Amino acid sequence: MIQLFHVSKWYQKDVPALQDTNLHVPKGDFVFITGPSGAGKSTLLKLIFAEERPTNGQILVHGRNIARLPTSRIPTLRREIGVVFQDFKLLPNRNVFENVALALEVLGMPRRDISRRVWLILKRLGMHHKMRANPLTLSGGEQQRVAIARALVNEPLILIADEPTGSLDHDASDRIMEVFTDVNARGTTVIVATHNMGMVSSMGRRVVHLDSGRIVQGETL
Amino acid sequence: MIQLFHVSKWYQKDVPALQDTNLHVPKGDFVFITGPSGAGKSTLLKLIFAEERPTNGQILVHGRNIARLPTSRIPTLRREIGVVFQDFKLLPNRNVFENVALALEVLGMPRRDISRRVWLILKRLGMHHKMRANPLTLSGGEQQRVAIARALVNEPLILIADEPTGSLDHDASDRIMEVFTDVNARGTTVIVATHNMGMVSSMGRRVVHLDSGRIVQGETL
Amino acid sequence: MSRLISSLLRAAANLRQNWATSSITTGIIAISLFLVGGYLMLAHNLGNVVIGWKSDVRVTAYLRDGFPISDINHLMDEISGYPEVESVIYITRDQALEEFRAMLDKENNLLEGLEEYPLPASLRVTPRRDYQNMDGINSILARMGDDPLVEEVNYGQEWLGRLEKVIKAFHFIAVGFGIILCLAAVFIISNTIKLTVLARRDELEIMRLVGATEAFIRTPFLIEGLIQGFAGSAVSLAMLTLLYRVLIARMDSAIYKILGIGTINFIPSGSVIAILLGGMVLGGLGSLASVGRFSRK
Amino acid sequence: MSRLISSLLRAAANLRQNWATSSITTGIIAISLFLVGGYLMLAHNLGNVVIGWKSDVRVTAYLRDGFPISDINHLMDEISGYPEVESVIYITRDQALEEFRAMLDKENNLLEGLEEYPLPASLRVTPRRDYQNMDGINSILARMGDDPLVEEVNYGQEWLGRLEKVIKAFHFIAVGFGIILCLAAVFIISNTIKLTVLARRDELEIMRLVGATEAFIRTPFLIEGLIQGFAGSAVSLAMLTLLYRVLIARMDSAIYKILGIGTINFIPSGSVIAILLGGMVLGGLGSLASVGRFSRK
Ligand SMILES: Nc1ncnc2c1ncn2[C@@H]1O[C@H](COP(=O)(O)OP(=O)(O)OP(=O)(O)O)[C@@H](O)[C@H]1O
Ligand SMILES: Nc1ncnc2c1ncn2[C@@H]1O[C@H](COP(=O)(O)OP(=O)(O)OP(=O)(O)O)[C@@H](O)[C@H]1O
Ligand SMILES: [Mg+2]
Ligand SMILES: [Mg+2]
Repeated sequence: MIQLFHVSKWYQKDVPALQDTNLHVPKGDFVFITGPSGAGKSTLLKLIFAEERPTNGQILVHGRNIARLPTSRIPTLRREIGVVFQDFKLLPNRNVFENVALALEVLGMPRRDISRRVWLILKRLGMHHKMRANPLTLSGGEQQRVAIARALVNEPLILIADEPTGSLDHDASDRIMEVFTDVNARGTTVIVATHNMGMVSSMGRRVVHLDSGRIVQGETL
Repeated sequence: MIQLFHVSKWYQKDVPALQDTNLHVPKGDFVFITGPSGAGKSTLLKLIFAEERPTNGQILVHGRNIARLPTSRIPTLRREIGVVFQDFKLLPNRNVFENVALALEVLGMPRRDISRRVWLILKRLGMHHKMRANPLTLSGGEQQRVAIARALVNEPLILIADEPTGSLDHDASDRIMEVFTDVNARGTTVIVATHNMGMVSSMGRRVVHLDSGRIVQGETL
Repeated sequence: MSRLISSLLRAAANLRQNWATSSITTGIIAISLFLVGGYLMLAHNLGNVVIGWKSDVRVTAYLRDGFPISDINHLMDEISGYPEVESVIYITRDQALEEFRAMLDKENNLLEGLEEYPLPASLRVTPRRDYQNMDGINSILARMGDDPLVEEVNYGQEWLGRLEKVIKAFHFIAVGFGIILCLAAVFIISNTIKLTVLARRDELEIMRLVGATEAFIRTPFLIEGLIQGFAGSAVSLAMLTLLYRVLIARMDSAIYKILGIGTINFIPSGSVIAILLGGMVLGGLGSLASVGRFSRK
Repeated sequence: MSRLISSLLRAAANLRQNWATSSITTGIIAISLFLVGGYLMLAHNLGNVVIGWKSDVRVTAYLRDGFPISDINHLMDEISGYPEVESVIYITRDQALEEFRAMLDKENNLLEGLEEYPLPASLRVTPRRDYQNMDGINSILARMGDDPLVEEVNYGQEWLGRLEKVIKAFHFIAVGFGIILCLAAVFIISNTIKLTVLARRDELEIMRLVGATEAFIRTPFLIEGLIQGFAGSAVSLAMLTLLYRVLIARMDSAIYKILGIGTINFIPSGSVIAILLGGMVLGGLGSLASVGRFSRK
């Protein structure tokens, strides 16, 4: 369960990236965050996994108050959340397998289990044949699928995906959405930021529309 | 004028990224390159501005044979070509203005002219208010527009754009396409790789479709 | 345990993937420690040269004429029983004249007219190595007290005092430069490591974003630092050994004789261990501290 | 011209944007050159100490008895006219005895019976500084030839020979360590710069992709290297000056006396220039070479 109460984020003095935002995402929900470029979608997502701290307001994630969470408790929070970063954030000096495995290594999982699970998720995303490749040698869409694999591999309670299909063609995007629907059906709360309105409408899920740092549609407290 | 004769690119022994490709893009043309993730779109583009060298075949760009171009002549080639990279390739320790200005500095243009032209192109892409911002603090779509600005600012003979609207919403993408149409009308040859089939069909331009390293539609010699 | 193994594996992988950086860092550690070790070797051996100078320290006790030889023997036995004393020799008037002649070298003919040496017979007392200094001499003199046989005692007080001060000055300079060298090595090594960690800030950030704890992130860095430090100090010791062998083989044995030493020595084994440990501590802690510094924004 | 200005501006911007890296690099350059400079200062001053030792070099010409004082004065005038000679003093038999007594120090009473010194009167010839060595002495001796007034000549050949060899050995060791130190500084500085350039490979690649020529890319790197090298060597010279002042102020003047020097000297101005130029050349060329190395894949 994720709740935002009157959350604002000012990176600079002049304009807020997010302003007085209220949002409630119940456990097991599937929400799309839409809005034009610079609307504050990524900022909203970053606040949930504490990459950024809110300037004002309170954020509750599974009962924890993120605004006041001590730095030492952040890793525990992040291990419950799988994140697909808009810029992928793959480690350039590790291969695909190692990049995905990282999300399990930080949990202290035995190496044998790691191998199996990494292989399964890569297979599911059609990236198992590139397991030993360096991310720098992958095509844009391939990198994006590795980023998705890393977010999903530890079966997180919450999946946060920032523009997860921006580098993927229509068919591949559909397949990703199927995977997301599937993990959602198993109980994972899913929050996807995207510009792809076609995809959003075809999915028929809840939509929160942002503009200039304000929720203009779908706001709930 | 760009011509590819039986061009192949093998990054690894097992599979080619591009295979026996023939393509002719006349001066002033506007071509879309489409195809699923990993089809070889970026590879095809990289061959044109000599980021990669072909394994086989010949590539002619404005009469130069790229396959045999000595390394010392590459800068001259690249200054005639504006490139929007799929991963933007912005310098993280320079601000937006400096990043865009770089494309003019390498031409040895006086600083006064640089300022004016950079400002104009940023304004056109709606990014002039972020001129002093660091690329790392920009949203995905904002970064992409800076990358587009850098490719356009020196009014290149050829514009190569790799997935230039992947991080942009529908309206912003349309505006970018208007700009591309405009520079094309002034004589710039435009080659755009994209997954956005909606955009491709609405533009009604020539389409080259790639799959698994082969041109399956639109090939010409 | 499996955590440690996994950290080790990650550290090894990092070293491999950043091989250019790792080898440069190891090289800089090696060279810095080589300088420290080379200086140690130099100082150690020059120290031996200086100790050699001090071996000239001895006490000459001029004897009154007219005592029987048995009394002199008795006194010699007594003195050679002192814990500070290495040996006692009896020098007759004739021997003293011989030595004086030898000292004046070619001018022997100048002394032709001189039949009897002006100075009386004497006992030459050589202290043990540890007592070849003012304190040692003084304690020998205290033991000897005012023996009726001894007319005068001479031990080159002025010369010894001066030598001790020169040695003290050299020691001060040597230790001072040594400290500067060590501090410089620490500065260079820790900052080189900081540079390499700075270059990997992105990696640190990504690890944190996927939920890695500080311990998870830092352990491989610590291990990498330890390995680089160990490799660097091992290389520096190898270079030192090489230098040592070259010096031993190439250096004229005449030079050793001139310097008054038998041969040159390698740095003491304590220093070898200090270099190895120092390299590892610097590498490990430097790495850890640098990661900590870029810990959170 | 405008190209140079634009390169300068870009170099300045880079230094500002990579301030952490730039300041660490400058620091490492400073410390490395400080070591070299500090060692130079040390060697320079110890060299003076050694030169001080040599000032004891002199020639004693023992004179035959029975010549009138005018002959002796004439000989003295002649000798003091030699280009190699600093001064000539006449030592009478009585003075020689006095000196001998003073040398034997406390044992004056032992010499009570000795009325006349066994050695004859002599001329004490002190060579000029440049001739205080075997060669100088020999050329003085050659000029003096076989004068009928002179019975014997003594100049402590054995002692001088030994001293010259010791000085040669020390010189060899000092130069050897100096060369090692310089090579180490070059290695450390160039590799540190290589590390910083390695960390900026992405920047290099992006510049190339937007059509920058090698000259365009390298000029700012060259300038950055020159600036860092200059700043580093300036800092090292500042640290040296500080060290020098502290030593001058804190060091007991007694130590200077013991070491036989008036005071300590700063490194010669040639070395100051060498450090400044060396820093800039190392910084600039190191930077340029590193960029060239990551030039093309
Ligand atoms: N670290 C930062 N420092 C300063 N400004 C920032 C920072 N991050 C984001 N911003 C600004 O905040 C605004 C919102 O950014 P955000 O990344 O949330 O947009 P977005 O909705 O994700 O856009 P896009 O669809 O383009 O990714 C933008 O104007 C951006 O420039
Ligand atoms: N430097 C490289 N080394 C090895 N393989 C590479 C390299 N660059 C690309 N490839 C491989 O070549 C194939 C084609 O890559 P390319 O980037 O051209 O695809 P693309 O059509 O641009 O895909 P996308 O739409 O995902 O960007 C991919 O399978 C990719 O993994
Ligand atoms: Mg975003
Ligand atoms: Mg691509």
